[in-house]
Amino acid sequence: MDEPLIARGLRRTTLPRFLLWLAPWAALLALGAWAIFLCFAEGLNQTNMDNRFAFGLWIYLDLTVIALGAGAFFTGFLLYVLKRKELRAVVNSAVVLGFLCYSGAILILMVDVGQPLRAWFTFWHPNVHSMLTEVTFCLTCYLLVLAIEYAPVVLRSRKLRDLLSLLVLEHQLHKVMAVFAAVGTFLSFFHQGSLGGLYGVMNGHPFSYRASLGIWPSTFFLFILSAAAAGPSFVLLTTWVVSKLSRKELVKPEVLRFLGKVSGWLLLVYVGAKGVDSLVWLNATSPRAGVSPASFYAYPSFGTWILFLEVVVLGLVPALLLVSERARARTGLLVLASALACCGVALNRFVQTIQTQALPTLPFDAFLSYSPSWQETAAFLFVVAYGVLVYSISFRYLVLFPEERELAKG
Amino acid sequence: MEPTANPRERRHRYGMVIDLDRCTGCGACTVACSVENNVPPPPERSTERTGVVWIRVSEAQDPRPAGARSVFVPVPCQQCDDPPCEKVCPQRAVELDPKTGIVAQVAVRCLGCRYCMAACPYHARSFNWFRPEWPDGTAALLNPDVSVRQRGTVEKCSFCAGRLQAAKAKAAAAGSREIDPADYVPACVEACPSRAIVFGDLEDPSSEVARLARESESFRLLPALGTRPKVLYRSVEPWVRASLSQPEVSRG
Amino acid sequence: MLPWNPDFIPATSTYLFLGAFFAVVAVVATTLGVAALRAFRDVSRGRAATVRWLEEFEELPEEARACRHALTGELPGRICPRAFACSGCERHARLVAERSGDPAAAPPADSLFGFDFPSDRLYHRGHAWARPEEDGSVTVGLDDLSSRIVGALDAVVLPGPGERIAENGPAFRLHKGSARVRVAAPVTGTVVETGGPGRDFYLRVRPDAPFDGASLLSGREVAAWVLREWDRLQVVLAGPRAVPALADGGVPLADLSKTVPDAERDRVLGEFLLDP
Amino acid sequence: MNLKLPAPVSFAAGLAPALAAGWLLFPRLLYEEVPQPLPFSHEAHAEAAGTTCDGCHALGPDGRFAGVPRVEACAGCHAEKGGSPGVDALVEGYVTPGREVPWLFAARQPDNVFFPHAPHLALAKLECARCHGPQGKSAEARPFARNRISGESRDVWGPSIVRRKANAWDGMKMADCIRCHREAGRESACLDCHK
Amino acid sequence: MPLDLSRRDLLLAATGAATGAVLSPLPWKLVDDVAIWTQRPATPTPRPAGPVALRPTTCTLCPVACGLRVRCFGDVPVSVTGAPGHPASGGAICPLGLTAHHLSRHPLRARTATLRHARGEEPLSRDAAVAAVGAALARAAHAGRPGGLLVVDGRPGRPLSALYRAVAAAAGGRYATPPRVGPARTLAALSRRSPEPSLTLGVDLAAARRVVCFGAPLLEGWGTPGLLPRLRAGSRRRPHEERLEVVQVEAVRSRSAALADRWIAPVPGSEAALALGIARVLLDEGLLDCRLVESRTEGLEGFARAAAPFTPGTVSSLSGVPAATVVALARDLAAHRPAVVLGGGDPAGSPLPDETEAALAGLNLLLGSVGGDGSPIVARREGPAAPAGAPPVELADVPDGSVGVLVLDGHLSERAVPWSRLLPLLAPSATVVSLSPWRGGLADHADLHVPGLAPLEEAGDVPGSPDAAAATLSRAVALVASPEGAVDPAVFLKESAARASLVLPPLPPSAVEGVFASRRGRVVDGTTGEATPVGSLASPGALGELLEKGGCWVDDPAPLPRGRLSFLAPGETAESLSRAALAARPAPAAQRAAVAREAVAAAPPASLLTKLTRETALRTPPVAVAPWRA
Repeated sequence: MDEPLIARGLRRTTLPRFLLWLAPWAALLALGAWAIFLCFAEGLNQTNMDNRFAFGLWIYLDLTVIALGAGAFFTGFLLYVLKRKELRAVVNSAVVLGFLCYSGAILILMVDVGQPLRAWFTFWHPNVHSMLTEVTFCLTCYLLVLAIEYAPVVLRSRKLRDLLSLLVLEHQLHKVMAVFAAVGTFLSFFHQGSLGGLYGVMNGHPFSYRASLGIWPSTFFLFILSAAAAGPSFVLLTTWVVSKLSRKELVKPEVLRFLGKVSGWLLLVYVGAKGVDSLVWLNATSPRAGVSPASFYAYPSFGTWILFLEVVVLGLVPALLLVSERARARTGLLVLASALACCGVALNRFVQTIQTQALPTLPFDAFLSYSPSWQETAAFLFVVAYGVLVYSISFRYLVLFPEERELAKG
Repeated sequence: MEPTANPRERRHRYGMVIDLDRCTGCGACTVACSVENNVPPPPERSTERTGVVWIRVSEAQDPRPAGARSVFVPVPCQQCDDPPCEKVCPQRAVELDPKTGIVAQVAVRCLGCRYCMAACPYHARSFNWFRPEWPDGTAALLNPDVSVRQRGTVEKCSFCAGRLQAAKAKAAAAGSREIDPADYVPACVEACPSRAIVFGDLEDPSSEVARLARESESFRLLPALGTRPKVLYRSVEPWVRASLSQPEVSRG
Repeated sequence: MLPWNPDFIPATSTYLFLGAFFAVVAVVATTLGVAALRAFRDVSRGRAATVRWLEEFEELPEEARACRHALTGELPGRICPRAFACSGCERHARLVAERSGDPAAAPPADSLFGFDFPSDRLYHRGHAWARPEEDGSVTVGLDDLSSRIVGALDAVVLPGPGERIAENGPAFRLHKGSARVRVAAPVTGTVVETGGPGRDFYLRVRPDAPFDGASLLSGREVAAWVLREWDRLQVVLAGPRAVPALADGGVPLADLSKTVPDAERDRVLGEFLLDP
Repeated sequence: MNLKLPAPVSFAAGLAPALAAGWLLFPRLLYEEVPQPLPFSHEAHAEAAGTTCDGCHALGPDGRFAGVPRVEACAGCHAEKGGSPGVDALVEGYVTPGREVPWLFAARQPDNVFFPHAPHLALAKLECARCHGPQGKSAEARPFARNRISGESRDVWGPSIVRRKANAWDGMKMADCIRCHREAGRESACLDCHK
Repeated sequence: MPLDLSRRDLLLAATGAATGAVLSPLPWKLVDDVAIWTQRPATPTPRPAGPVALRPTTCTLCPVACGLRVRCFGDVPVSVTGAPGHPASGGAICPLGLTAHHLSRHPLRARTATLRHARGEEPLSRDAAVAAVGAALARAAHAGRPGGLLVVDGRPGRPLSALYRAVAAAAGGRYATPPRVGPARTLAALSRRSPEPSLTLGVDLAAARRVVCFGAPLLEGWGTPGLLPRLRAGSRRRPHEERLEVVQVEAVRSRSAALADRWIAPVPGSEAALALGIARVLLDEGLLDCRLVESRTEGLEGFARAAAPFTPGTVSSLSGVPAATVVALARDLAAHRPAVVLGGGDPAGSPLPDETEAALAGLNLLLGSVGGDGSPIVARREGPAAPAGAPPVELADVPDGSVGVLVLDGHLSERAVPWSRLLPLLAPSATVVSLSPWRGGLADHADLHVPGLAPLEEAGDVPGSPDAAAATLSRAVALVASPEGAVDPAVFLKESAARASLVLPPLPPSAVEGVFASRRGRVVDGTTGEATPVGSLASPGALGELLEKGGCWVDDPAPLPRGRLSFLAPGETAESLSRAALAARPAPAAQRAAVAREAVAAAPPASLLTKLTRETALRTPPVAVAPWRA
């Protein structure tokens, strides 16, 4: 009964089945909302974070979500700036994903911060040397740009198309979209880097401290590379998942392969850079800070296997798979490789956040562990549910995959 | 706040030398500091890791196999000369005051993002995880010279800045801009039963703390990290100096 | 943040950082401003309808966007880049000049494959026709092929006299079952009189500019166009759930859309009448 | 034929009330006027306690400012009722039970601000009117208006909603302190004024 | 003409309103005010209630009686510090003292007198309480010895103790003091061995070069806070031979064990064997000048006979301490005299058995740490207040079921005298009166609970620690108003005795008059530390004046004990001593893990003090390490 809302030529399930699909996520949303209310009303003692683990699950998943949301800026960059027309098929979905990842990350940051009502202090009294200031500025600007990129997709929907003045605005916006893509790339370059810089500048923790190239630590560039690599993989992964769930052909296979190729080469460059950086870090930077590299991995929960897992198993293997023509040809391998790439980036963010704070710094420190409380997990699932809900609604009522119409004709 | 160009006031670099041979880990410094600086008493569910403690005393055991001895190490904020917390705070709630060398933690501008806590290698910063409450009317006994911090903000040792402000006001009333050092003694220095903590201006070569700081038995925690802390420790025991000035002992 | 804030640090790093930030904000603001300004200008100049047509034209499938000269074989396989605005197209002007060289081809037969396409009117690619009347007004109606396909309509929404329609913009809407389809207008002007499916025209319009119908089909293009539309119908009907289609020969049904299941009717009519 | 509103008119229909609310209504609603517990006239007391401020508001030897005199100082002259109703209220409400008069301090800075009078009076030698205005000659205590949201006195932000300062004492926020310190060429750091 | 409002108009109006709002100060001022609202602390700091003053007083939380300087704004106490020049505490105070000003507001502070009976509790007014206690005293006086009065004094030597003894004497009852704990037991054991029964001994750690603690937490600040750590760190400047070293003999790795220069972990109960083993090594290897020892003591050969069976081998099998360690310790003590050996308690905190105290006393005599000039254990006078009224008896000597009325002093802590020791003494229908300022502990068992004064509420003379090297006296000044339900125990007892029509014997002169009359000692100013001899004072009032301003009277050193101390106390024989030491059995409580050893103070911890137990790792109880023998 909501056919007039669905774009002509697209086939969607019936409304009751769609609502049935939304129901669990809505329940998750409600549970998450209750956890967030508790964190605001009772305070952050609801979480298992403490004075040693100032950053917990939320900051870790913020970083991961923003890294995976980088598909928006990179796809936009390839399409509008490098004029790779085939990406037109997934750019709308990438923009929606990017918007959801960034808005979700900012939402969870508002819960994570002790005094959210003072968030504007970072703008009014900025400390230009702090990486977090740069992240805050760029995150908010880029969310604005993403909203501007998301607006045309919404305005072209069947119902809103009748508002002629808005449609004309959308048409004009579409013409200047390249500018927004360029601005988005500029902003993403800085805040993905600054998220990496967050840990790289910490000379208090030899485990995360990195020597700097120019004014930024090397993790600045590693985070950009890994985000740019993980972005397209995540877009590829989500497109494949959506097509499996909706049992529809959404994009031509060569679009996914192109995304895989781009992600593969970038991942290869990232793995190379990560390797070099790790060698410099283990053999030069840490010893100079008076710490033996072996001590980083001397504790049972984080052995050297975690470095091997992150760089080789979840870094080199997917990179080689995605780079080789034959592997990309088989969709199963393509999807597996991109999933591994995404997990590699997620593991890197985990190591930077949790292991940095777990390792002792003072001689009489102990290795401490941390596990999130239910409120923390529920609050994060709130963001995941929010993402899935808005994406599902967008997929149903907006045209996220223009090629779906032709593909539907067979 | 960047000082504008004008006749610069005399520079002080207040610092401490803590004698680890004297400290018995009795915690008088922690309690005195909490009374002086209105640090909230422990709420119901606070633990060793979520409590607000401005000077935390930890036990460091002799790492040598036969060693059964321990020393107790009081760790206040080290008031670093190159503070890792100041350069990471996104809204400049942390500021190394060039005139006194004290690293100010301005709770009213603090967002509670806790990045400074992650950056500090000395774990000298505590977060108000709980709402500060004073039971049974002890709120009337709070120190009027120190403002209470709010839930959701970070706080740390300020070298009893309230007492420095009172000393400067007293000196000003007598018409001078320089304080009498005897008027500015932090609460932990005053309360330590073994008189293990010596406090003073490291910039003044004649001060006791500067003399002790120059001695070979004095060392800093985590010297190689480049934070240049102004709190030094000393001990006649070689094993103490060896094990504590080393950044990290890897215990498998 | 602002230079006159009390705790503003006048250092190069501050200027660099805030400079970059304000630059980004300025770029975003000006781009938005430019887009908004252009949109405002378009709306005030009434180009909203054409803009809508431009948007819709992009979403049409390829076979619906063939150039009129590709129909007649002069430029085989060319896709119209200008959303059927032939008046401004120099390729069209050159071909028309050549075409005027050779004598007017034989006037099209009035009935093509059993459909009535009178030659006194010009045909819009969206299956509306426009016939200039003596009194200077232009009558607009639905061509025979589409009326056969559309068949008996539940309702027709016609603009009242005094309302304006713009070329390629919506002229009138057809309702049949769950299908809601708009028919594109072949001419820009103000509606004088409304006809209806029963009468021989739907609208009588007084055109703004003297009607020349440059972008409309006439002459021998019509036949080629109807033949191409016939093939496109097969493709449209062939959609994911194949519909029993006319293989070859046989008399065209009077009301084809009746045979199309209701769920599919909206898509079929929409694609056929170029309403994405 | 219905009257169709032209675009600018409906836009203005939204703009005007918003501007009026923001500029006129909001400043009035934001502050609540709280009457002082007792009427007090500096003028009337000027002859008794001497015309200089530090007769009653003295600076202690340890640099702590005595602020408003305690009820014992009032009891000195006002031991019994008589004179004005204000004095009766003072004696009955505060002098006999020995309770402090809960004066509302218009110039009270927020809780986290440390304002030492000592350097301003003894070193900078500023006179009181520079920050407190001509209260010395006022006939009744300075009216106290509390900001309903932040709970602070209006004198911190100042009478004008956009902080247009007619004279030096119209508003004492951080910006005012810093401007004065910069003019005086003093270095200022957070811990100088925050506690 | 109807107005045709389309959606477009509403949209335009909304944008107009938004633009208007942004162009007005409303949103910006709102955002700023909300931020300022978040900056207001939930608990605003109080305005100063008056000028700042450092008020001198004395801490009454534990017998050491440290000099305090309480920083008050007007009359509101804000923080507490030690008096820099105070002779008793040397300017130090312990964490409990730092929160003394919070104690009067503690939730466990009893605020009204209560009468407990079968049906529950009922609050009593002051005169109702006086009447009730008066009746009880009258009943006790009438009943005579069986069913009579027993007053248990938590801290003997105070002016209040004199009143307790007077009331006990008047009512024909008994006046008991709790058993001495820690180093005081060793001093008591030594004084039992001297010919002069009333010899009181004190310990002056400054004179010692080796301190051996058998379980006493001296390095944890027990006794005078920070004294031993200060002395040891001060001695680190001197050449290696001259340095003060501390040896901790304890079954668990307590904080003192961790801080000590050497830690020896014997099996609990085998302390006596270890002490005798050391004595045997001292004697066998001729490390001592036996002639000097015999000149000052008697019964050396008896002690030698008792120590004979304890060869280093036997000692190591009994206590698990390697033989070499025993020999090395003995040689080290001999080489670095004067050394002092002090008993403390077993891991469970209960006092050491008598045979161990005897062995330690013998060891002290061997090492010459008693009575000589410059020796750590010195003779001292009893205390300023002259003894009068009922003589103090030990709780052990009170026959069971003989007590009709039991009066418990406010400073009696349940750790010193558990209720299980008092219950058997009570007659069937006995009445228990508690003067404790706190609910809980012994007060819960009291039929009649009349709350006394908490620290900083008490005023009056406070004698120093009975184990100190010299008697001291300082004055407590009331800085905090006590709740109206609380009473001053001295005044209350006098009124109750009058109500019971008891004729009190003449009270001894006040401590100040006693000191002035003795013309002994000097008054040291608590802040500057300069002394004025009592002889030079004009009147007791002048002395009181000096004490009121934070001064502390210190007695002159007592003359050396005339008689020779004997190794074996009357009733002890060499065989009984060695037999007891051989049958080393740990006290049952010692088997369980050791308890965290807080300073023996009756007051419950203030909320800020619980910071140490809940938010730091300082107070985690030590873990038993030594091998236990079943």
